[in-house]
Amino acid sequence: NVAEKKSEARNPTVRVVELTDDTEDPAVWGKNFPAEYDLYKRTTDMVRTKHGGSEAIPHTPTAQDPRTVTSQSKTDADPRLKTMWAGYAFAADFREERGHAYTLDDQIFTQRQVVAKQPGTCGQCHASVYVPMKKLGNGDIFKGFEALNKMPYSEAKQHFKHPVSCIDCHDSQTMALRVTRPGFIEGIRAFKASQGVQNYDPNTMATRQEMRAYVCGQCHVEYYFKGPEKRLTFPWSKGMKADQIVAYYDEVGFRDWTHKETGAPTLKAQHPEFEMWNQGIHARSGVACADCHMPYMRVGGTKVSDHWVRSPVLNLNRACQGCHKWPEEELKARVEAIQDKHLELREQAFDALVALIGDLKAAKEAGKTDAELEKARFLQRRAQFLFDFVEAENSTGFHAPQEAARVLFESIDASRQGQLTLRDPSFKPTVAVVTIPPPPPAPAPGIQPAALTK
Amino acid sequence: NVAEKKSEARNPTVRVVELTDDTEDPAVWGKNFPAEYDLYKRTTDMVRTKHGGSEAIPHTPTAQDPRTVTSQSKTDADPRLKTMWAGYAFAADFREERGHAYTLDDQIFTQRQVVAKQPGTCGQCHASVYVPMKKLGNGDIFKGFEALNKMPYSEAKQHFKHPVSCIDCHDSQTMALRVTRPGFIEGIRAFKASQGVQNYDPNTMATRQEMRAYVCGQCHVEYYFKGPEKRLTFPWSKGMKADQIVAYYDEVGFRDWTHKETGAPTLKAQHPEFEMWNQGIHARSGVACADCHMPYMRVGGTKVSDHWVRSPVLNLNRACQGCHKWPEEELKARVEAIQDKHLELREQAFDALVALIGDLKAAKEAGKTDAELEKARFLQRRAQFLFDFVEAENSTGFHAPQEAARVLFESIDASRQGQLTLRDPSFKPTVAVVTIPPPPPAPAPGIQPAALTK
Amino acid sequence: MPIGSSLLSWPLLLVAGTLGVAAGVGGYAFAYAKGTSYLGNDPATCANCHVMSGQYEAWQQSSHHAFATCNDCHTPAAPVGKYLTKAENGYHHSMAFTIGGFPDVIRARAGSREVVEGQCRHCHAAVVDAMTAGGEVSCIRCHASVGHLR
Ligand code: HEC
Ligand code: HEC
Ligand code: HEC
Ligand code: HEC
Ligand code: HEC
Ligand code: HEC
Ligand code: HEC
Ligand code: HEC
Ligand code: HEC
Ligand code: HEC
Ligand code: HEC
Ligand code: HEC
Ligand code: HEC
Ligand code: HEC
Ligand SMILES: [Ca+2]
Ligand SMILES: [Ca+2]
Repeated sequence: NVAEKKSEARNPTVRVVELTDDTEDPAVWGKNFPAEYDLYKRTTDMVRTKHGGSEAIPHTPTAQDPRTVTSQSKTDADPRLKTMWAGYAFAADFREERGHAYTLDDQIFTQRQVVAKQPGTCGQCHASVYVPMKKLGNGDIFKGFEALNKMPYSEAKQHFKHPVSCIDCHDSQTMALRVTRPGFIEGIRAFKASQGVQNYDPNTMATRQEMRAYVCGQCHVEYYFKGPEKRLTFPWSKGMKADQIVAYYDEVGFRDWTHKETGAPTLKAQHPEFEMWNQGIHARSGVACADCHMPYMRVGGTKVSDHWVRSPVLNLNRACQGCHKWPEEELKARVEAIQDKHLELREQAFDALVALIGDLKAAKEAGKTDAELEKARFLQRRAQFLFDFVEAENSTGFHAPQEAARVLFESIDASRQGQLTLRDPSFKPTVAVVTIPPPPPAPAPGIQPAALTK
Repeated sequence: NVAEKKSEARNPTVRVVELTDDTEDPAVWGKNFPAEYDLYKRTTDMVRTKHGGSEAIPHTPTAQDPRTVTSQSKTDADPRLKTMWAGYAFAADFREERGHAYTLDDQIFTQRQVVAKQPGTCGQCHASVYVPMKKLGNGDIFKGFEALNKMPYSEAKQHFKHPVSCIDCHDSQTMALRVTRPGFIEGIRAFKASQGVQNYDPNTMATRQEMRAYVCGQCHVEYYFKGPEKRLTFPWSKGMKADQIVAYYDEVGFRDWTHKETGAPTLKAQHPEFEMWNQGIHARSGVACADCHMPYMRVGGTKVSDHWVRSPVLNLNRACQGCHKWPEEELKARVEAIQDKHLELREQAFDALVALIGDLKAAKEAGKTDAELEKARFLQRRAQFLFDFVEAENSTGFHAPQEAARVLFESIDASRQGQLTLRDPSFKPTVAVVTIPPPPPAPAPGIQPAALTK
Repeated sequence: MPIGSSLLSWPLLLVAGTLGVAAGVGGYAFAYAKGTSYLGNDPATCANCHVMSGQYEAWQQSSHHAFATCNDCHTPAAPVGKYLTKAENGYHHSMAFTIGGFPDVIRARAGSREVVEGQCRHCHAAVVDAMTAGGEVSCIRCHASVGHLR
């Protein structure tokens, strides 16, 4: 009805409730913004694309895990993942990620919580923590952040009421985008400093367009827990490229765990969508996450951002066609052409990594000394981190095709050189081998060694 | 002057001379099309870009080589090239390519003509051969093609009067684009057949936009000389990707030469711009060579294609801004960002290949048998062809960044596996090792063995 | 108010406008190339300059062919601003066309881009109310093809 649409259009935001900086419940926000809220709730839907989206797998509820539906298990689908992560919680359970509605449940009920005691820091990216942080810090989110980080997950959990929610991205008064995560604020400050920009503050210095990616960069990033206080840290002070990040870890001598089969000081990479996107032509062209994953759509007489955050392949018309006049079928084919090519390299780099792990294991079992194995172990660490960086990145190469291929190239070269050092002790690797110190002996109270967290 | 421009616009082509299918001299065509001719003559200009264009190097004329200016020597700039091509004419002289005006001179005076006897086939891509072929074949260009192929270069040369010229790309009556090279006609027919399209004929079945790439694909392609009759052949019957081409060569058991230091049955790749472009997003989007290398420009009041064929980086406004509204500086930075990333991989893949050659040479000198060396030699062949494919492609990765990175990935994997087989005879390469037959013993009369041509 | 008009400086424009109509070369081009077309709204008159014909064709193929003519997008809606922008464009284009020195692939100046952006908001105010609440956002970043199919 035209008259109705026109009135909606003139009055797009009827404020029926008063929102404050303490309003946590998205349903309350939804009273003022029903269109966004209805879409937000649809993130429960599970639809598969060729290489993304997610698939609903029925699950028989148990006491430990009451979920009736989960997403597909990646470790079951590709057992090489278990070899790569041997001795680490990820080997126990790693699944395809799904919509924002599940962020909290999937974290609480993952088997990784069973095989290892996880820290409260985890909540930063899976729960609505803005209000809890404020409360715990008496108004200072950094203080609250520190308090949450240090708790065991089981305790921190008591403070979590919602999955990622409106207040995590928006200012309640202006609805402007806002970065609420200390981890991102510190990470981007370190990154900008590496580029010569001092004291960067995204909330006052970023453009609106940048904020349309920064709010996502609060979570869709590589991270680690620094020191015994488990401070959530984004390792960007040398830059955001995979090799710059691994160089950072080498410098600080960090390991996530010690590989069970080989004894290598290994690193796990997680969902570096923000970092990869940053290397691609879309970022360079000013195209932000929200442009593709939350494109505008018309609801009644106005345009709203599609808060059903999901694979753009399920939404090609709005996500791509504004900028690319190709038919939907062609756009889909372009995404898949990039992804298929990417997966070819992924397969091969993965096989090489697993071959190195096998060779190392055999060498260790054959009685080679730590000194004899050091080079190969370091190369395993590097090959795996680089491989995992690309593997954990969820766009299957799309966000930055040339860069993803470059990282896989570096990974396979490291794997093959690792195999060479085992067969020929005189072989000189092309990267300098760094000695990684042993993990700290005393775990923080209530939390397992770093070796088992994440 | 506005009045003049209006009249030019109305009357773009005043035919002052009659052109026929036998008019070879571009100066005669230039009487009818002075704008195109003037631009065509500018292909003598040499301007450098960061990774392309060309640079004028003064040359002291000698009897054998009377040129006063050449382009920079690549084999001098990067001696690894000599290692890679040891025993092949390319090791003696390989230079940066330059404008079309030089096609004939640079072929005649290259040192490759001195160290090896080249066949007449060479002329196909460096001289205006349409009229000579017609004459030699009594009107049948395929017959003329066969006649020219079989001659020694010194004899064929007598038939060459001009570098690539108007009649090689244009029909003299309609000025429509036309493919004149039997090599391309046969090659594209085999390629289309591999895609399920039978009896393809570019001159009757291609769209105008396709022709804007096909005329270039007559020369900017990988090729070899088939059999003793030295038929110029484009190896596309399995597809145009680097691995499909090397699979073709494996199947027919072809080698360009035997590597002097290692005894490997090696292949040389040449300028596969057409094949690489074909894998990139621009080809997929219907953007042809001429769109970037011969963009439209205004001359007086008319639009002409810029026949000063050159690096688009020297011509960004016309070459790119019609489609990309970014400032010129930004476009240049984008090209260079792709190229710089590409060169990083190229460096590393090249070092790995040279390391394999070094290892093989040492193993051979240490007395390893042919049987013991076979796997490593085959892996050298493969690593080198893939590397050379990307190296010989003149866009430094730009025409298809992800594909170029993929090919380098395959190359470094093959090099490293070659090194592994030398250290560990039980190592099983991931590609099947194919036995390449020895080169044919008896060279065609007047022509050196295949081992020394190209 | 459309953003574009606020950026143009009055005195400069008046001078430019006067020059555009009166000055020797510019004046000749203006008259000969049917420069008076600047005063009307018929898109065909923009295409009197053959250098505009590409944009004209692309406009004919665009979604806005039925809704908006050149001036709807390239001149601000406010009446004074409209003629000032036309005068400025007229001057600029006549000079450029006569003297040459403009690139073969024409690109919008920052000022004209802002005019266009303002015009989008002018017609689509209702639809984009919610999204523009936060401030700066470029329409043609996503809708580059509405005026000219690209
Ligand atoms: C130019 C469009 C575009 C931009 C910009 C973009 N993405 Fe994506 N993203 C995609 C496409 C296409 C896929 C692949 C989806 C598929 O395979 O179904 C994808 C996949 C993903 C996935 C996995 C989704 C799934 O269905 O499993 C995540 C998570 C993601 N992107 C997050 C981000 C983040 C965070 C940013 C910004 C830092 C970003 N993306 C920027 C287009 C984009
Ligand atoms: C507070 C943390 C957080 C923020 C902020 C966040 N995400 Fe997510 N996102 C997640 C988590 C956690 C998951 C995985 C949920 C699961 O699998 O249970 C996820 C999943 C996704 C998926 C996968 C959906 C699927 O079907 O596979 C996409 C796409 C995505 N996010 C994009 C974005 C974009 C775009 C933004 C910013 C506009 C964003 N996210 C902001 C934490 C966050
Ligand atoms: C980030 C990309 C983006 C930006 C910026 C953007 N739009 Fe849109 N716009 C879209 C998409 C996507 C749609 C299609 C929505 C749909 O199909 O439901 C759209 C739809 C529209 C529509 C049609 C609505 C309808 O269906 O009737 C109008 C009008 C519009 N936009 C105007 C504007 C204006 C004016 C601006 C600048 C203030 C703007 N847009 C900025 C992406 C964008
Ligand atoms: C993961 C981050 C994220 C979450 C969570 C989120 N939003 Fe948004 N929201 C965005 C982004 C990005 C935009 C686009 C803002 C811009 O362009 O300035 C946006 C825009 C909006 C707007 C402006 C109008 C529009 O649709 O563009 C409203 C209103 C809004 N969101 C309401 C909500 C409500 C209500 C919730 C909770 C139900 C919510 N948002 C949750 C990221 C988020
Ligand atoms: C807001 C604009 C915008 C949106 C939305 C957008 N793109 Fe792009 N895309 C660009 C720009 C800009 C480029 C770089 C080339 C250029 O300048 O035109 C590009 C380049 C590409 C390329 C070539 C680069 C490569 O990596 O091979 C592909 C493929 C592509 N986009 C697909 C998509 C798909 C699929 C979507 C939707 C999921 C999408 N784009 C959404 C603007 C956009
Ligand atoms: C810096 C942000 C961040 C932190 C911290 C974080 N996650 Fe996540 N998590 C994400 C994002 C983003 C996704 C979705 C992308 C993906 O799965 O790769 C995700 C996905 C998941 C999933 C679903 C997919 C899977 O891996 O099976 C689980 C379970 C999970 N996280 C558990 C945890 C646990 C346990 C911790 C703490 C040890 C944790 N997360 C810490 C951001 C984070
Ligand atoms: C989208 C634009 C584009 C298309 C289409 C394109 N090229 Fe290129 N080409 C480039 C760029 C950019 C370079 C890099 C130039 C440089 O480094 O200075 C290049 C480099 C080259 C070079 C080396 C030039 C030099 O300066 O040394 C050759 C030869 C070449 N291209 C031939 C072709 C052929 C043949 C085709 C079609 C089969 C083609 N190109 C298609 C943009 C293009
Ligand atoms: C008959 C063969 C032939 C045809 C047809 C041909 N080229 Fe070439 N082209 C060459 C040769 C040979 C060279 C190298 C000349 C030299 O270095 O002496 C060359 C050089 C070039 C260069 C390098 C210029 C530089 O400055 O480095 C470019 C770019 C180029 N060609 C593009 C094209 C394009 C685009 C087409 C089609 C419109 C085309 N060529 C058609 C044979 C050909
Ligand atoms: C390497 C191939 C090549 C050579 C050699 C060549 N042309 Fe062209 N020419 C083209 C291409 C490609 C076009 C664009 C045709 C189209 O778009 O259909 C063209 C177009 C033309 C046109 C049409 C008007 C225009 O400029 O677009 C004329 C006239 C022309 N060429 C004349 C000449 C003359 C005279 C010569 C010799 C001095 C010559 N050409 C040499 C490839 C070539
Ligand atoms: C006739 C149109 C056209 C011309 C001319 C053109 N491009 Fe493109 N370009 C495209 C299209 C189409 C895409 C794919 C993305 C899309 O659909 O917008 C693209 C993609 C790109 C990309 C992203 C893909 C990648 O490989 O990373 C870059 C960079 C690019 N172009 C640069 C250039 C440069 C530099 C030139 C000039 C030398 C140029 N283009 C000339 C149409 C063109
Ligand atoms: C299928 C087409 C084709 C054939 C056949 C061909 N060339 Fe070329 N040639 C080219 C192209 C295209 C270039 C420019 C691109 C490059 O240099 O990579 C070139 C460049 C050259 C150059 C200048 C750059 C350099 O390599 O130093 C020389 C010299 C040359 N060719 C000699 C020969 C000789 C000798 C033969 C015969 C054995 C031959 N060509 C056969 C197409 C061909
Ligand atoms: C619906 C809006 C709209 C209409 C109607 C429109 N244009 Fe445009 N015009 C644009 C936009 C948007 C741009 C792009 C500005 C940019 O890229 O910065 C543009 C750019 C241009 C340019 C700069 C060169 C270019 O191609 O980017 C010219 C010239 C131009 N228009 C002329 C015309 C003419 C002549 C007409 C009428 C035949 C016309 N426009 C109709 C919106 C429009
Ligand atoms: C006298 C010939 C002529 C006429 C008539 C003409 N133009 Fe232009 N126009 C030009 C020239 C020449 C340029 C290139 C100027 C430059 O790039 O410096 C141009 C550039 C433009 C631009 C892009 C540069 C800028 O100013 O931002 C726009 C937009 C434009 N014209 C719109 C129009 C519109 C709208 C009309 C009709 C009302 C029109 N033109 C009529 C000759 C003309
Ligand atoms: C003279 C008024 C006018 C101007 C100026 C104008 N539009 Fe429109 N536009 C319309 C009308 C009328 C429609 C069709 C009815 C509707 O959907 O509201 C429309 C439809 C649209 C649509 C939906 C159809 C489509 O093409 O996808 C979009 C998007 C849009 N306009 C964007 C823009 C943008 C961006 C600009 C500025 C570059 C602009 N408009 C300038 C009047 C205008
Ligand atoms: Ca998913
Ligand atoms: Ca060159």
